[in-house]
Amino acid sequence: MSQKITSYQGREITPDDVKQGKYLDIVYRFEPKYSWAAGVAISRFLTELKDGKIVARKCHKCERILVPPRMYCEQCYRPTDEWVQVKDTGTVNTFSISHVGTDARRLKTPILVAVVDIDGASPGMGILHNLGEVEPSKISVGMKVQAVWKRPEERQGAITDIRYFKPMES
Amino acid sequence: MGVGYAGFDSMTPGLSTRELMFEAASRAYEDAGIDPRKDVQSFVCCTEDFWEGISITDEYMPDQLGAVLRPLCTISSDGIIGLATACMHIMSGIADVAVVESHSKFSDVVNPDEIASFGYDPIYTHHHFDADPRFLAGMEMARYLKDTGTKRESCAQVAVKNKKNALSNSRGVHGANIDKGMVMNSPIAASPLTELESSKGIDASIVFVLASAQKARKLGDRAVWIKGIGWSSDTPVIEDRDFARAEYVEQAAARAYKMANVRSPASYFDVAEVDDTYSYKELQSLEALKLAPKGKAGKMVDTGAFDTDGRLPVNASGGSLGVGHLLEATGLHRTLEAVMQLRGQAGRLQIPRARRALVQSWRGIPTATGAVAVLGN
Amino acid sequence: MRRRVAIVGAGMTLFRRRMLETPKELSFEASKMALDAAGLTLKDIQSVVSGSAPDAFDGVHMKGEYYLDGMGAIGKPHERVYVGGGTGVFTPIGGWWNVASGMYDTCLCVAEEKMSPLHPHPQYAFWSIFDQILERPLGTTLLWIFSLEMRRYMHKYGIKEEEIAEVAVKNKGNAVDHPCAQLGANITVDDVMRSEPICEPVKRLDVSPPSDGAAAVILASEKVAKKLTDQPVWLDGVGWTLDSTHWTNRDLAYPEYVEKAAKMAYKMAGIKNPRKEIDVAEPYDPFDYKELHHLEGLQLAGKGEAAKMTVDGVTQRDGDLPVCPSGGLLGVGNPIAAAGMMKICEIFWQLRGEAGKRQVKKDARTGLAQAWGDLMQVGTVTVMRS
Amino acid sequence: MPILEKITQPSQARHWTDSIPLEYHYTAGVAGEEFRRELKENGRFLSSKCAKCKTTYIPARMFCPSCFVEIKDNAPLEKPGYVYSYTTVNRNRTGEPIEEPLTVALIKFEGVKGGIVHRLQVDNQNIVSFGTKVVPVLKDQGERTGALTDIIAFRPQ
Repeated sequence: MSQKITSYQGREITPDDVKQGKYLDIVYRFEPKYSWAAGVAISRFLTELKDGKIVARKCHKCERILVPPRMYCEQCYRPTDEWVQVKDTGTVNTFSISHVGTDARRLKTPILVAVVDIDGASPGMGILHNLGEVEPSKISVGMKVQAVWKRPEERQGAITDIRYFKPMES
Repeated sequence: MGVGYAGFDSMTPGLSTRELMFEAASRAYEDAGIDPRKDVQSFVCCTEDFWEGISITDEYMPDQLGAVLRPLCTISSDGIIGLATACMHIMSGIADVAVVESHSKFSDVVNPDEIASFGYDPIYTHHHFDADPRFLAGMEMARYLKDTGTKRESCAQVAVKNKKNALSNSRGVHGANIDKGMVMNSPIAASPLTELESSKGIDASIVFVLASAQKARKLGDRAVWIKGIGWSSDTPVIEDRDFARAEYVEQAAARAYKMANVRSPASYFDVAEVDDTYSYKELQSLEALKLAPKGKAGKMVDTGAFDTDGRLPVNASGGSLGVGHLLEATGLHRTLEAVMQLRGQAGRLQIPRARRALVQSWRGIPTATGAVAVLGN
Repeated sequence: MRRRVAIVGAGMTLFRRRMLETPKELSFEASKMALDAAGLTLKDIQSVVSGSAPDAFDGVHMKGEYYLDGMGAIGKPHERVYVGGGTGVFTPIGGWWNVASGMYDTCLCVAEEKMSPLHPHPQYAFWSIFDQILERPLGTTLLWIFSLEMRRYMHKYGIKEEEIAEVAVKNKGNAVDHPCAQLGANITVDDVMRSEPICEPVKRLDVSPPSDGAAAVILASEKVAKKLTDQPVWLDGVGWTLDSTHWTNRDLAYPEYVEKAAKMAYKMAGIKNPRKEIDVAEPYDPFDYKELHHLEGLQLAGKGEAAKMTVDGVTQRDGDLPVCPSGGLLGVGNPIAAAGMMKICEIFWQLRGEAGKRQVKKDARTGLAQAWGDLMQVGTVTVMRS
Repeated sequence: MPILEKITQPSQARHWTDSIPLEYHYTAGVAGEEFRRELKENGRFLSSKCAKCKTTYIPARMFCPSCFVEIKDNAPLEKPGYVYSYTTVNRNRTGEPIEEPLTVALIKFEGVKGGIVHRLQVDNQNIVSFGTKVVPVLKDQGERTGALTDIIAFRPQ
């Protein structure tokens, strides 16, 4: 805002205006649909999830083991070289307790989410997933966790084949 | 300086968008002899969210281009406007090597017509009737034919020519040897436009490496120069437009010609790759580009003036009708074909002694935005 | 080869949860104000650069085409630049290369966002920014990624939620003096701490609201600018950087992409010691911790030290380094791209001494605006001088 | 160098199918609200005249896109419209074939910039052509909301 400008334009619509139907409300539903090709790396990743395994790709130049896997190393800018099976355990890098869903509506039970650094991959190689079988107040950064898989016959080759990660039994 | 591509098929089920881009980019970098992690100061991608199925698509661009922690941005526009952006980055001294990428993963999109429809004005043009989004193309074509006196058959001849040219192009997914009767008897898309006059989406990624004059001299002697570039938009309110003319092309061409010092375009160019998303668009665009007098492009295409052995070969590659439509990468596709010609690498498509090329693109329905570039050896 | 570029006028609309205007009309209002402020008409403008975040908000595919008549772009070269949340500050950067390259002498830069059409809540659009195969099936929200980053930042540097809340208190307080502000308020740290948890550690008052609004500036080459005004504000440094897509593979405690973008802008502007040379800053603050995170990335605070600076009052309007004197996104509102542009407008007005009640105490000669976006990935930075 | 390993069996190439269901509530805008009031209450089309260049626009506009000044002078159009151009399509916007071909036209008004794109009721193809005078077929006033859905179609006068 500048002292030189005396008034600012724009006409607000208040929640009351909406309730009273003061203004025309044009409703339209739009649903773009896709069937994305998962590609070389993610097709294999999903197939291995179905078998209860997490796979990574290794770059022979920087020696990093990358999860999620990709067919190119973004640091060296070259193709990655081999598949490596990593563990289904890891460490909580960071976590959150979410009280709202995707449309910002309040949830009855909070969702626990975390970035889990996967054991066997290079340090800091995390994936996003849920936490379960744990009291929210008991979660901490650095906590060791392990994947809880769906039953083999329920798995579809999806990230949700892992139900969540739970604290590792020591 | 360098160009690379991957795809050019009606579907590419074995590669994700990002992998397709990596394939194209790694070839372009080999072609230019550069390392993207060291030699490039700016990366530009041309995409639109709903074609990708991702909001904020630039999130998914850096890794496969070698652009991690480097200046990369998206221009929500056609690839030629991306090239213009990279030129401005070079001219303003922030880059001496810049990379432009655009792609189409059309086969990932299940309901492309519905997405195209969603580009119409939500209040005045979209909700009150449910029609194939090409209704605008049909209305434009009808009015173009009426106002210019162009024969309907001439539009069909554009499709015949371009699909035939594409038979000689290894990228020509929609090449065919057909006659005007087949074109006009194919199913109606939006009358008078038929399905064989309406280009079909295909998959590909195309990457260009641009360099400043100084840097280009160091990198080798195969350089193709961008001598002039211009882009423009007519009103987005389709109801306000003159359907017979492509005013955005007239304006964009005027800017590009001025920059490249082109005084008589009709005799200046050796090859031209122009918009042929729909058959009539080629004729309308040729007139706007001053490559044909007003209302005469139809007659000229009928007499073979734009054939590969004619006065000015137009869409010798097969264009969008013969190769396929590449969404926002369409402008880069036309540029790719022109660069191949100027480098003398066009193979069976090669036009002898091609030294000056014109490329022009349109962003498709419902826009009135287009770009023009003048290229030369 | 590179030409010096000046800002010669700025304008913005009210920022509100829902506005009557269409995206075209909002754009017109902001553009017209900027033109009037610069003493120009549309005929004087040679090119137009626009910025807007996802099409999923306004609800039009290729919205850069849809709204362009509201930006006076008919018959002109227009490009829409797009780097997610970083777009607002990136829009004048797009204008900068239009003018610095010598292509055009004047450029109208407009950022617009109308988030209210999307129901039941604009937040929903953010679901579709995530990886469609690996992340969306988990029911992702944008709040997750912020709360995960905030937690990591707090953990690494031992920062308390109360310290972070100071940012919300300051910015919402500053916004009381902003005539366009949506959420200006005098609140306390306690209010923030007791506000309802949304996505712990993020609470209701840590977050900026969704909004409708538009903002615009006019850029001119040195020659044109000097004819137009005695008080041009020079756009002397621009920088932008994108980090890797794989945000879960990154160090979430420190925004390296902001550092890289800042260094590009500082180098261009000849700034060697940003903490000493920058007089006023508008870093991106969609969440309160983000202001701190960004101050560190911008090299305006040491790693993990921005919280203390805030608690000590350094970043108040009368402090040594006033930060978000406008009220920021937390106070003025967050129509994404327009919010970034609002920061450019604010620095423009601050450097011209026109900010009225919001004018910072120190004599501000050099200012900075920054925005952030994508999957914790983009930094866009501009350095401006009077 | 391109990637080193490719998928060679179609069955190994995975696809991930999903959609983005979106619901919008658009506002008609400043000029749009005026336009809709006139259509709803009086069944007429509101136009706007720019005080500077004297161009009249339909639908009503808040600003003149070429002069870039606000427009305050709105008036309903009295004259009938005419067909500027028209087309017939066989599919709907989702790409599905439709039973009856649909004719769509851009209706313009003499001396006015802009127009309305809408369905054209065609009983006999021969009577419609460029310049054919048309009138709107409106819903009853009680059913009208002010949106363009208040117009069922245009038909020859």
